[in-house]
Amino acid sequence: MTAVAPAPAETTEIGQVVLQAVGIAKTYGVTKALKGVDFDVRAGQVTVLFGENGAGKSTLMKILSGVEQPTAGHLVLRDEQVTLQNTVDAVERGISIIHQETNLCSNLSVRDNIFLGRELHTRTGSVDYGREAEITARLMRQLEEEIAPGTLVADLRMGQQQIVEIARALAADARILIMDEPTSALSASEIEVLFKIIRELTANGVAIVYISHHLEEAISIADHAVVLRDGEMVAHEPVSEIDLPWVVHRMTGRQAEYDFRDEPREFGDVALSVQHVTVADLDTGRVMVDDVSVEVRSGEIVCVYGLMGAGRTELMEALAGRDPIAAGQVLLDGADIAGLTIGERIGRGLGLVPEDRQRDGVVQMLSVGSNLSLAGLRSAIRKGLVSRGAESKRIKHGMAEVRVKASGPGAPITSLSGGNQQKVVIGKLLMTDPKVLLLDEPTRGIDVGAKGEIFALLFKEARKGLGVLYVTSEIGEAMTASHRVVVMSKGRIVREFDPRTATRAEVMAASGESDGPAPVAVEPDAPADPNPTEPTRTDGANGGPR
Amino acid sequence: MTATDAPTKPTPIGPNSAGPDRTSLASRLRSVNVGSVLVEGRALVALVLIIAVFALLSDNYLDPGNLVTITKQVAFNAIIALGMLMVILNGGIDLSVGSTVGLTGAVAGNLFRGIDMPLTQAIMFPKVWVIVVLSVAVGALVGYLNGLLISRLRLAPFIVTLGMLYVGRGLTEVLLDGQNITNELRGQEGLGNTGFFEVFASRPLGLPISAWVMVALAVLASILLVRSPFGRWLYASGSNERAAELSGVPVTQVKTRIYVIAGVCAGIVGVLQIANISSATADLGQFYELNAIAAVVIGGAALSGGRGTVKGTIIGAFVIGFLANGLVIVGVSPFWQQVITGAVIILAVAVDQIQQIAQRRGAAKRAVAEARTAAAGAA
Amino acid sequence: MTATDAPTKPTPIGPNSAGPDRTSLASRLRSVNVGSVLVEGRALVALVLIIAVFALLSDNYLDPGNLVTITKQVAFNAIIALGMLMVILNGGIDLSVGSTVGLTGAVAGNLFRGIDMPLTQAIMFPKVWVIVVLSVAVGALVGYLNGLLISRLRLAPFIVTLGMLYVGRGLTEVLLDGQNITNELRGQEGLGNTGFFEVFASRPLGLPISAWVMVALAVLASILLVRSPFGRWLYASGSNERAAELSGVPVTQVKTRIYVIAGVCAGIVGVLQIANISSATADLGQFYELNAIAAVVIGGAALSGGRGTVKGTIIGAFVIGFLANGLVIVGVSPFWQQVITGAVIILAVAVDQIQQIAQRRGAAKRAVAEARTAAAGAA
Amino acid sequence: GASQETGASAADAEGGGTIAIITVDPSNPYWKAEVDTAEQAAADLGYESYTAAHENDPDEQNTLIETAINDDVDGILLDPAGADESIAAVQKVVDAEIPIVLINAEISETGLASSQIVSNNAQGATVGAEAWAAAMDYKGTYVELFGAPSDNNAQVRSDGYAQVLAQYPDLKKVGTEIANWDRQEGQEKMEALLAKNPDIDGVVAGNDEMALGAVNALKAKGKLDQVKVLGFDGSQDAVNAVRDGDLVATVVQPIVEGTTMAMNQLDSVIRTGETGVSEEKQALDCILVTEENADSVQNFVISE
Ligand SMILES: Nc1ncnc2c1ncn2[C@@H]1O[C@H](COP(=O)(O)OP(=O)(O)OP(=O)(O)O)[C@@H](O)[C@H]1O
Ligand SMILES: Nc1ncnc2c1ncn2[C@@H]1O[C@H](COP(=O)(O)OP(=O)(O)OP(=O)(O)O)[C@@H](O)[C@H]1O
Ligand SMILES: [Mg+2]
Ligand SMILES: [Mg+2]
Repeated sequence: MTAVAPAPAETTEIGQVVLQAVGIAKTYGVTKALKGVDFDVRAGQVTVLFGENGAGKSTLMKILSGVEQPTAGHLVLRDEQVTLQNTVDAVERGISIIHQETNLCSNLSVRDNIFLGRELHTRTGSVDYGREAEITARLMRQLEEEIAPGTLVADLRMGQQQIVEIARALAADARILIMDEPTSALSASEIEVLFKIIRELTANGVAIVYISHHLEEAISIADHAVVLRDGEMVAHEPVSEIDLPWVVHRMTGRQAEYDFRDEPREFGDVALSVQHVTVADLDTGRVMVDDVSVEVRSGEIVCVYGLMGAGRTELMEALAGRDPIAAGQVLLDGADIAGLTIGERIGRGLGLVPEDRQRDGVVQMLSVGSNLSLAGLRSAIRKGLVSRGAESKRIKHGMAEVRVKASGPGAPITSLSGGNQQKVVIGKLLMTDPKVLLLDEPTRGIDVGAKGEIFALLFKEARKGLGVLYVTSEIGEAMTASHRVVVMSKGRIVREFDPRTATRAEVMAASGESDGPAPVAVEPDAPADPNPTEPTRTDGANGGPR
Repeated sequence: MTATDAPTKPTPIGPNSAGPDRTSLASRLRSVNVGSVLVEGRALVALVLIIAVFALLSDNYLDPGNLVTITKQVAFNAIIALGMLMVILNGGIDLSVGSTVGLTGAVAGNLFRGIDMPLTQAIMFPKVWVIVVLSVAVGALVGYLNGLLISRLRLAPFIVTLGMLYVGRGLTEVLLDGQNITNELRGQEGLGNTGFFEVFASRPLGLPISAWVMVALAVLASILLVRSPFGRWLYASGSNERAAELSGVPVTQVKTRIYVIAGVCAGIVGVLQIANISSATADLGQFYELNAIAAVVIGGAALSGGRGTVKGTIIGAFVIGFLANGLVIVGVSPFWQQVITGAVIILAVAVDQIQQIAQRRGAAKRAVAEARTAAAGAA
Repeated sequence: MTATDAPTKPTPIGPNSAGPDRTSLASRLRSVNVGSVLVEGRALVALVLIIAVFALLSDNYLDPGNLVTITKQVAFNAIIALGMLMVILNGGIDLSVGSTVGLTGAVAGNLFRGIDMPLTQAIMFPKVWVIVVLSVAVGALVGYLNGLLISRLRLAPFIVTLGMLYVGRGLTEVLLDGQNITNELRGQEGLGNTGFFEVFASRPLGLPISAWVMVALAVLASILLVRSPFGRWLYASGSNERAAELSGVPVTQVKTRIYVIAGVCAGIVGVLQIANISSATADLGQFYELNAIAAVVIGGAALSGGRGTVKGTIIGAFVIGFLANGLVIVGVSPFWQQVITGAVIILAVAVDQIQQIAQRRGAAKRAVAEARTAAAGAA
Repeated sequence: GASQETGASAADAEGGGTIAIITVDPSNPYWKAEVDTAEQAAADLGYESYTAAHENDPDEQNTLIETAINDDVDGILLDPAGADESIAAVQKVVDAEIPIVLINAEISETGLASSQIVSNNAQGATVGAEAWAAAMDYKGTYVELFGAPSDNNAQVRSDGYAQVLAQYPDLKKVGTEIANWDRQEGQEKMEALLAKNPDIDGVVAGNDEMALGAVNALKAKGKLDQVKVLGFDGSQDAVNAVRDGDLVATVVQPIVEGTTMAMNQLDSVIRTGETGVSEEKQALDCILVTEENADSVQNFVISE
């Protein structure tokens, strides 16, 4: 259990294939998640897996790590065929995984979560909390996070929880480490730390599989690139051979063309006016949002950029009406909406696309259709009852609008990939004909294609007069998709930028991102720098640092 | 309760299985099938089996008279179960309905005795319909209390309604003070409070009134659940309360209301029951909550919330009714009757789990085959 | 059950509050405080209040003799509650424990009557300790059945144990066949099965044996929950089963075991109880499950699982015991006793919610104040 | 049930057929004796029989009665659930022209059932109370353990006690608790009552189970020799306790004798349409059991 310095690699030299997936197929009921995929994992190297939402990345990883069993095909571990019945099998064979959705027990401490299922014992056979705590502390130092081993996971914000997930994988001291979107909630600096650790591990011969929808970030750490599309492997190259457009092209299967930037134009009058709003965490009494003022005009797209923990989610949820506002005032079309319920606010045209899709976004037991129509149900009501005709018409329209990939309105929402679920959540609110739409990390864990579609959607609505206020931790999105960037830090709005004139460096500096530029922050001085995940660029000039 | 009572993969129910979407008939059929098969299938299977078995063992089991007897019996449980269904769809539970039945019965009884007017020393005798309304209102009040405590104070439904179970039963005994109220229920011409039995123990078209009430309430409940926004909100908040809330669903309000509904159902049964047994007794309604919950769950509902249907619940109630009656009619000893009842409850819910597991096995096999061919094609 | 009974923010329990981590004394202390304050706080508050009130109303309430009486009565409930705690920590529930108490009692009684050996016509009379072991084993068996059905077939604990409640009670009545078993419990010198009461109705150091058993089991349970991996697994799978499973926790096994534990606890009480009332009766143990659940929840556990402590549970049991005894001692009318009991159960759990809400109000105010000052500073 | 076809053909002079025995709760020794006797008698008289229990729930009783009617039984022996609550049920049976005889408890209406053989709880309570009062030497403090409030008999017996004891001013009741006919509850209530009034002289209990619970509590406190306990029912445990001097007295309801009478009358009604006895209501007087006659009582049978 020495998490800090992994045991020196046994006789696998760098680049040798340690784990092989052969003809892996996986079927869930009707959906074929994987259709006979071959996949190699190389010792001491980072293999990056690209693919759109629903391409089958997570499924493949679940199979490699024993979470799921393939319906066909087999695994070859160091030249011997193996079957992984469960995660324990996998961990025993030195394979461990960081899951896409954090899988932690919120009622337990960080220490307990990290050693859950593989306790350290004292001579008496009881759990050795002391040693576990020491190792936990060491891991946290390694990850450069100030989290005490005794801290409850419930008290951690998403980013920190993801750190714990990573720590747990490291503690397993694996020879093969799978990371399924480990950075989706991490700040640039935290990502830097992670990459440093990845390099240490690979130097020790550990094989890494890495998945991320931040394509540049991924390319920057990759040795090998593998692209999945619709459950099939469509390309694999050493990273030296490829660049971003190549990836995008292979992923989407087309020369994807999305205009990320909305053309400048006159905005309407102020739709949403936030004045001196203060929000407190009622449990801790800590001020999360501190005297924030911002305006959104109809047709305008305003981005709130900041680090994790800046209090953006609190701001958004307070505006949406979930958390009470301790002080200040919110005007919608000039009318104070204080005291209105969430429903009433939606009725007046103010709705939120929440940050945590699984917890706050989708209603798991309802179908795709019922999820879509839930928020806008009122408009389908005839004589006090839900008019099936009206509803299914709206659902049909909505599904087309947001381009959901699903077998039909009756399909279980849980059978959709992350990206498609997100589209449903956004569609749900668009179907309420909002005046102002609040989005908290709307593109978290969403593929480049879907991102493009989502922003295209927002632009279209904006042109029709929708005001948009969205939170992002991705500088690229902040700079390109918005008409105006406000930077939040420690609960306050510190500065405001015009993305056309400001540089990424300025914005990130304002957000308090002190240590070193994040891997995405290339060409600090390029004015109006094109979005790194922007598919139209084909010169690959900013493929990220190698 | 735990995740275990929800299927590994939630299947869309209620709204979907009802809401036709013209876009894809296929998926619609599918969802309907999945819905009904999974949700009510097992209940039907159990029902058919039970009827078949006892019909073989006794010729009188299926004769009309007996069916009426069973229906009357089932009706009381079914009415309570309809209220319980709403609560369970929300992921809650209501253990207090049994006591509420007793309490409303006792209240009605006392109202027949008349109310002492504090000012004028006179005793006031309300009309029968007033008595009925007031009694049911008491049921609603109890439910409202449950609802407030659970939705506003965010207390566990189980414990709140457990407490209310004691409170309600205690108040019932206080009201009856060790004496059953019987003759007063007939009322007196002079007092203008006669006619209770004529209505509430009547048998329109040969079916006891309770059966008709059950039918009426079942129809109402289906409309409420399947067609009204409230129903959709209920399913939604039962499955994911936070998400529902952010979609504008008034979750607190919904929660409060369902307990009121459960209370009203209990109140109605309270009134019907004292008419049925022609007396208000202290232990009226004991254990009704357990039978009702059993009916709902046998009917395919998930105690974790979000899954369940009116049809299933009614079938579930009939399962219990046909079983109880059959055991008596074939002369099973009272001791063994309990054993068998318990076993059947478990079996009824086990049936489709076993079936599902079997299904999965099958599915896996098919998939392997397909994949093989696919792989072959690839190579 | 629903999310509503979990606090907005879960509070650390077991492992945390106990596990010493040398790295950060601060956070450890914190977690300990929060743990005990939130989880057991309300139980203690309730207990102190109850004792205070009744001590004022009656001089005999706190005299040693009465305290012993209370302790004895509490012990039975507490032992069951310890088993129930495990089940509830896992997000489950066990309604069958009461019936199991009755069943084990009946089994023990029958064993005292002797076993007819089919081959040799002789009747075999097992020794007392054999009888006790066998009886408790029956409890374990019932629990094992519950566990299998719940963990393997993934059935809802509520409905499985509800069914088992009927099965167990029925079997009890079958075994006793309408006769209490009383004299046989004394055993006979000749048969070598004497000494039951001498042990199981004894009062070492003036405290009834049941109290000692309670203490012993409480210690065992704490060690199991706080020190053993099993405990951590239990808390983990209770709060997020999927996560626990992915971390390699044998969730199915854990589930099965806790129901066995609950069954064993019930078995022990069954044996102690027939010694206590010197007879095996058919309705022994009825409603024990409700009291046990109440104790666990009053003790601060969340029915949604993952939160609860042994200390809290024991305190919860004492709350119920002191209340019941007090109500009799101050001579509250029997009818009202139930009402008050129910009300107290609700209050006991409401207390800290109300307190939390108050806190939140305060928090909001403070925030406003800060904001004001901040604004002032800005201007 | 099983043999209703024989029953259908046997609703005529030579008897035979099926009898439904609808009792209260056979898991209780008293009713168990009732059931056993009835089943035995039915067999002896050449009937099939089945037993069902309503546990004092009039609604359940209705169902069982209706079910029996639907099952075309040839006769019904009913231990009714409540004097008023059961009238409707009995009426149903009469309307269905099925002979019915009531045992143990009565209904507050005559002219329906062929006969009502009623255990005289009031009389039993009086004789019990008299004997107990005598043993108390007509003075001292006592507490009462009350049965299930929902059961009329709890009130009847309590009133019976009160009636007698009211005559003796030196007997002071210092507490009443409900113990729901249950031994353990009786014991726990008694323990609490003892803490409240440590030096009471007597206990009157609504039935033997509660009385025996009280005895346990008193034994544990070593007070049994100062305190006189009265039971009711004459269950075997209680009779033994009386023999051992733990109970002052109990009253046995001759349920076995009564049930035999009932079955004979039911049989005669089935065959001849006549009970063969003059009056419909026949009271079964309870018999006092004290140390003297304790040995002559076996399972509710009094052998003179
Ligand atoms: N448990 C499941 N049941 C049914 N279908 C599933 C299940 N899990 C995944 N799928 C389907 O399998 C396909 C692949 O899903 P997967 O999660 O592997 O995609 P992904 O590449 O990880 O997408 P994302 O980038 O959004 O994480 C999708 O179509 C998804 O709908
Ligand atoms: N569950 C929680 N318990 C305690 N503090 C929390 C919790 N969630 C967030 N916080 C704190 O509240 C502040 C805001 O956190 P949060 O991550 O929601 O802000 P954010 O700007 O929305 O970041 P994110 O990018 O995650 O949305 C941070 O100081 C964080 O530590
Ligand atoms: Mg994925
Ligand atoms: Mg956030």
